[in-house]
Amino acid sequence: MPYDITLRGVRHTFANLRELLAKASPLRSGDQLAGLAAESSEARAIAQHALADVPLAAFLEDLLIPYEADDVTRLIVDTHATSAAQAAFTPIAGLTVGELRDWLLSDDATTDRLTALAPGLTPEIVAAVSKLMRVQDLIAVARKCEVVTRFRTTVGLKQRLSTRLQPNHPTDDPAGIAASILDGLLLGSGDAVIGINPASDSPQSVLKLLAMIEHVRERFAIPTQSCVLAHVTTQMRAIEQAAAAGTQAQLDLIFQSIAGTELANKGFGITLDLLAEAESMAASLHRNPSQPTPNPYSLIPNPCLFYFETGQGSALSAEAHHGCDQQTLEARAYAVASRFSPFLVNTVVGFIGPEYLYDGKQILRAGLEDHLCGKLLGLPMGCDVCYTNHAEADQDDMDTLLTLLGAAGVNYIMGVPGADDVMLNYQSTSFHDALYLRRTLNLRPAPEFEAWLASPHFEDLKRLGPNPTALLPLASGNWPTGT
Amino acid sequence: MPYDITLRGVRHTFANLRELLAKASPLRSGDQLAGLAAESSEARAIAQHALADVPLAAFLEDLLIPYEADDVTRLIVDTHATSAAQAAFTPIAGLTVGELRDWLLSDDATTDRLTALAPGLTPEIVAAVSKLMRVQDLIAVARKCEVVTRFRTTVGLKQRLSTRLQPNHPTDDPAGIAASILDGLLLGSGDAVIGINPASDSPQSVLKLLAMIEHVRERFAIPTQSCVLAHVTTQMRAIEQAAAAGTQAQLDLIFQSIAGTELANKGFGITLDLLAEAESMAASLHRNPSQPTPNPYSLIPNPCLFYFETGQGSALSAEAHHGCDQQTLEARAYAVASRFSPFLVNTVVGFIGPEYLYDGKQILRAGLEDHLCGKLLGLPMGCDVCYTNHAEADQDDMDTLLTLLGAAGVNYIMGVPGADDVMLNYQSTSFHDALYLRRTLNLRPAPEFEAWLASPHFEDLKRLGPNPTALLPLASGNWPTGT
Amino acid sequence: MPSSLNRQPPTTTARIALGRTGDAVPVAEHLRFQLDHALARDAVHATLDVPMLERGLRERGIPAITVHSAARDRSEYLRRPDLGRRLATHPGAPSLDSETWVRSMPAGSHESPTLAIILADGLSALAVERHALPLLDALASRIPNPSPRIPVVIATNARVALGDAIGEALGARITVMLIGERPGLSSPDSLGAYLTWNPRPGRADSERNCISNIRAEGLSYAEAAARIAHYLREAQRLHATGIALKDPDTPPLLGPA
Amino acid sequence: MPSSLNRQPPTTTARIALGRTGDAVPVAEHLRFQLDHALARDAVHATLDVPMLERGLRERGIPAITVHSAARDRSEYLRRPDLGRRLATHPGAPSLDSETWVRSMPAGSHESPTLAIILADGLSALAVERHALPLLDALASRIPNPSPRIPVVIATNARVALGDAIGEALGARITVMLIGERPGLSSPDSLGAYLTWNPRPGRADSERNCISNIRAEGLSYAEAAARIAHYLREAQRLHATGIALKDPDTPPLLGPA
Ligand code: B12
Ligand code: B12
Repeated sequence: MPYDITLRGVRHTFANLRELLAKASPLRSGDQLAGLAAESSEARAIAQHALADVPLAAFLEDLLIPYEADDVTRLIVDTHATSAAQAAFTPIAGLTVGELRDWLLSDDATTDRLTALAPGLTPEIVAAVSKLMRVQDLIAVARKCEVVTRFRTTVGLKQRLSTRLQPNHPTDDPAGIAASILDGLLLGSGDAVIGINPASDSPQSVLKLLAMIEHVRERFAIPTQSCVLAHVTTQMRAIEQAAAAGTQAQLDLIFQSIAGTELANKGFGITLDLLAEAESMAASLHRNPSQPTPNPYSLIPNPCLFYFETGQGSALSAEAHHGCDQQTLEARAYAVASRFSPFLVNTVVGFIGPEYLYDGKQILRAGLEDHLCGKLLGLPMGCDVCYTNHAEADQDDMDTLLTLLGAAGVNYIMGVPGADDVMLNYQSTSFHDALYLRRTLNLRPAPEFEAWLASPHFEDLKRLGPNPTALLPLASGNWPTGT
Repeated sequence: MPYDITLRGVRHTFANLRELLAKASPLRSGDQLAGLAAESSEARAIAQHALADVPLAAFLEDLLIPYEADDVTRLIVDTHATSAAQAAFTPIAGLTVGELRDWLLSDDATTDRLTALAPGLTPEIVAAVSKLMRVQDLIAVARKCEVVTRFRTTVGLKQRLSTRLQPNHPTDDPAGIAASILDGLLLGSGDAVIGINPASDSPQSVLKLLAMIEHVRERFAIPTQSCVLAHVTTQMRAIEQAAAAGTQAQLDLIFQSIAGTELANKGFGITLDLLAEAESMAASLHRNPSQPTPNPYSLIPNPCLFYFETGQGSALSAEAHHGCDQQTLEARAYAVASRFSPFLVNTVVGFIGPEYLYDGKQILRAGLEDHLCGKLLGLPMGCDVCYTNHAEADQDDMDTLLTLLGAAGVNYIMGVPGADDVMLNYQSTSFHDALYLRRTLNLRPAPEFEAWLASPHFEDLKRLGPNPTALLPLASGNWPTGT
Repeated sequence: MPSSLNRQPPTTTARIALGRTGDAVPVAEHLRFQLDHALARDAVHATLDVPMLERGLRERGIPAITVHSAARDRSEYLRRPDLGRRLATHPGAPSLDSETWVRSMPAGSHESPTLAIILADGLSALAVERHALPLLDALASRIPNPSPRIPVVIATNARVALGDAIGEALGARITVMLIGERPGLSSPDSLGAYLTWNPRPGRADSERNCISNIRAEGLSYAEAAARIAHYLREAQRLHATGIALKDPDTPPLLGPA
Repeated sequence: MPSSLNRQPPTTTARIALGRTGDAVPVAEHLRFQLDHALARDAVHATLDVPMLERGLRERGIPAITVHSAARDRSEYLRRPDLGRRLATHPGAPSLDSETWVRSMPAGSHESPTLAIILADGLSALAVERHALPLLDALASRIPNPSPRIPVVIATNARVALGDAIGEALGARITVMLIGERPGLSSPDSLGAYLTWNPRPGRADSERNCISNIRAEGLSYAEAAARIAHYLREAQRLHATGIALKDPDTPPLLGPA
């Protein structure tokens, strides 16, 4: 379906929504790589004019990727056809994209109304509206959203900021990981999750790392969650192997990277069915102690068992982008996330590299877009404020995005020792960064964790001092060894 | 005096402080243009290591520009030799630049202690220490500083944000200027100053524009200040001409652009003596109604009569930089400002163009550096968050810097209709931007202005509605006409 | 009778009365701004149509001399203001000295010119293309000694201070440089006039005078010409330009309405 | 006896126990970070010392074939991952097919190789330069059929998926690609090994296995070789690589200590 606009006497035509969205997207290297970006700022501004006039209803008709060809499209369309979604959509059904932007920014769009609207929005609609927003708009609207999830901690309350403690190690060495965990906890990090990316892809290794977190958590009564970010199938095998051995995997959150097209997910080795299976396996462990219903704050029904990661560029990198711009596809990944009521969603915004987000400026904008789009769709968004050494970015850029995300009300950020992930080879935010942000914007940790920081348990932990190996449950012989 | 450092076995030498400061300065195009920038990021990091080890005492010995050659150097050195400055300097006299950075960031460095320290610091010291800071450090330290000044409004209190209403017009057309003033006031702008850049350089024009502001201010009982930003000599002639005509110029704040070297100031057509003369002429008008002593909040003794503007690159642009990097020279301009206890100092950070600050990233860092350096020196810093159309920057960059400066506690920003200055030809912050920032970071206008916004006077003003010419005191015939 | 207020011609091109949604500007204004910004950026990079200017001067019987700064293209011009202030010296670059100028005269006298006028692209070629010739026309009748002996130089990739080098080369006592100001969001074609007494490299800006915002929504040609003429008179009286000289108290042409 | 804790060898290169001033890291760590970042950035742009690798292979009696991706230099490589996944086709680029490989053999058989090994610069030439040959040595004794019939290809400006094109061209049943991982702040030289069964362009990453962080502070050569050998065995058993295969539950070489 073609779209056109006449500006200063000249008529401009766009073949379809896919093209229009791509050309209206703020400049980023990934869209240039894919040959989808507007050829000039003028062309981009024209596309944005045209996009502003598109009625929201068009997004349900002019599908970016055909219904038959892609299960994420089917998920989006079918979900939007449900009566709950229709009811939520009705109030905005007559608006254009531009009008939706204005409404979202208006004082009518209160936190409650935004919460109620979420099921009525689709990823393409939120992507479109975000393309018509400046940085301050992305912040102003996001900070009105409140998406709260609960496990042992309550994450996402206003004026709160949580962190994922990320104690990675190049060989999964338990003593090394313990040292990072201790360092992080002592600096107030870890209230969203203690999440380890394992270097090894073995189910036993997953189980052992989970057991280690469990041990620390129980010994010091720390209100937090555990996660080991192996491939979802590795985690599933770990659950099975524990069950086969007559024990239970101490797995709180099940992790997976997700993307916005069926093909990209296939590249990640997952399908929607596989995720559903994983969710029910995790649910069978009954580890989320919080009241299952009704969740008073948010859209996310308990149990929230998933930790998802996303990031602009992954579909293009897998050559699975179907000619769509990367920001729209990122929003579509959130449709996948929504399907599973996650506890945490994390856009790992500068992780892949400069071929998708070239420099600090592009990373910054993408981080704020992702955060807003996820929040509008009712997701508990965190952001891995990060960059790689092949990108044109530095700590100044990270401080900047970090501070803006704080103002935008991000649910959580990463806590990596000294901001340097020695296994994944990139720079993220440090324990110190979270302290900076909390103090500067007057943000507090999750309430349960805040109470713990003032408890005798925390004092106990402090006494461990420079001896992190004391955190280990057993002799290291029972651990996956490093070199 | 040479400085050296040995890193990873290699010794690196720097001929003098001037070279060391320049090489340690974060990348910006102006220093590259001047041939002063470090040739690589590695070289820059090495220079920063060397700079961190320099004792603060060195800055009083190894002068960047000789004492004999430059009156700004003399001002800095002589001021630092006073007993008040020496007393303030003593606690840090033994520190290195790196140690000073750590102290400033530490919890020991409270607002009170920072206020007490200001007279002991020199521009070169604050420039040096800021070069060792990340964006988050620039924010964290700045937000601890509090520099408050008082005229009809009190500007610079914590959790407050003021604005300069900037209603410029390409021909100084009174009706056009009135329209912009009304628009701004209705959007809550103007509590720092209503400041007009006149297109014409005539003293009579200055007087008439001042009279217009006075009329509006009195008619609606607006607590604010007036300023017309012609050359200081034009304002002085205006004061004289009014006196000669038996009236008094309705001039609240006297304006001038200043720079960090004698030669650059000469290029601006000013000397320190001329400024002193201007100050006493303004003082003779006795327009600052606030209690002259003691100012309870800040270092700035009343009467605060100056509005100064600065900006990195002006000295280089005038070929008056003496081989110094532009950020250090900017800090030296603050020494000039300090000498005159200004009511407002404004770093017009992206104003000149990309040859000095290339893109949004460089503008952002420079804005935060300037704000911090000024505040550390005890100045009431505002920032014109801005860019030109020849720079690589856009509204996203402005929103970003704006938000960060809000977090850093900037005293005031500009309020320009729709962010577009139709006379100076650049983009600054809009009335809306200030509202965004106030809401997002929970900042309020100056207390007197806040009260006025809730008063019947403001309601009166609202009733003017779409008729801004009603703001004019007289028939436009008595006004400098436009075309 | 409906209020006539909305029918008044707008008194300003400033972006006032934009409305508000929450604290933000409504989408239409946001989009207009984005597009204007894209267009203003392009204006910076446009190159001067020298032949068009030369033709215009020829039609007026004015022999034009064209020179270039040492900045070779727009991108170097933007990054290297130092080069934009110096005359090109590379082989083949048009040279400029009083000889050139004398030779270019139909019937030469060997005196140095009192006044030299420079038409320079500066940051907006469009400004010079649109306004320089009409302003010259308006100026013609007001110049103390209107005569073909006033050299007019077209300069590309020029900064204001390039006028000093040009003035010195020609041996002029005063220069009037008409130069494109940086393009604004709403005004891509604003012209500035800078006057410098006794021009030679090294002159400070405090030694010049400036008349800015010459364009349709700004200063009219007649008004600008009147102000230039005022400064020329004063400069010749005081043997100086700069902060010592001020704009006339009432606009010299129009006076109070 | 003074506590021995501080004397323990560090268990991690992570930046822990940095101390704090206010909420910030102290200046020494800040400066170290800045310098490390500058150095890590340089590592990305380093180009592979191909002759050095070729010499190393020759010394081991392994004939090397060198190929390039379609990305012509490091800067294009960084911006165009698509080119880094395709073999160069420009005139003069070394071509690659099973003939090349057969020809390159001292005494050729005409069978396709089962396994092909690729040494690729990826994002860190340094990683391959330092670790590829020692790892090959460690692997030699563990490869099912160690024989000179395993082709070793050196590939520059390569992405992981370039191995698919190389494997297909050689007709290999499985490839092991040793490739430089992106340089970290503290580890400019980390090597990754990617295994792909039945390589051909279009393979998804879910159809490969990965062993990462091979370097001094990471996985040892022996351990890495053991894991590669494990995957090779499993792949040949299942006729697949990818998510169906998992790392061995206990590290195959060292086992529990
Ligand atoms: C960048 C990266 C990614 C990016 C890749 C996109 C891209 N264009 O680069 C993204 C974010 C998409 C990603 C996803 C995943 N990754 Co990954 N990734 C990395 C990382 C940090 C750097 C890789 C690198 O430098 N490659 C070198 C360059 C030159 O290669 P390239 O051709 O440019 O990029 C390709 C490879 O990076 C490859 N790749 C990336 N990750 C993985 C993982 C597996 C198992 C495989 C086979 C291939 C693969 O995909 C890219 C496109 O073809 C490494 C850590 C490290 N230190 O190496 C982890 C790492 C390789 N990934 C890992 C994992 C577990 C995953 C996931 C399976 C996580 C999940 N649960 O979903 C997913 C899915 C991967 C898949 N099957 O597609 C693990 C592998 C562990 C193991 N031994 O199997 C590593 C070691 C990190 C870790 N320990 O968690 N990853
Ligand atoms: C940029 C700018 C500056 C920059 C110049 C630095 C630079 N490298 O560009 C800075 C911030 C330093 C500056 C300072 C001042 N400026 Co100024 N500036 C401008 C602006 C916005 C654009 C100029 C432009 O586009 N030039 C074209 C390019 C191609 O020239 P350039 O060679 O790159 O740059 C030179 C000129 O810009 C020149 N210049 C800049 N301002 C002024 C002012 C005067 C009076 C003179 C003679 C020259 C001059 O200095 C530059 C270096 O040689 C104009 C507004 C406009 N719409 O034009 C005001 C404007 C020219 N400036 C003005 C004024 C008043 C000043 C100050 C006197 C303010 C003060 N009270 O101190 C000072 C001092 C000027 C001086 N004597 O040195 C007025 C002039 C009014 C008048 N009719 O006289 C203008 C019109 C703005 C205004 N209405 O307030 N300015």
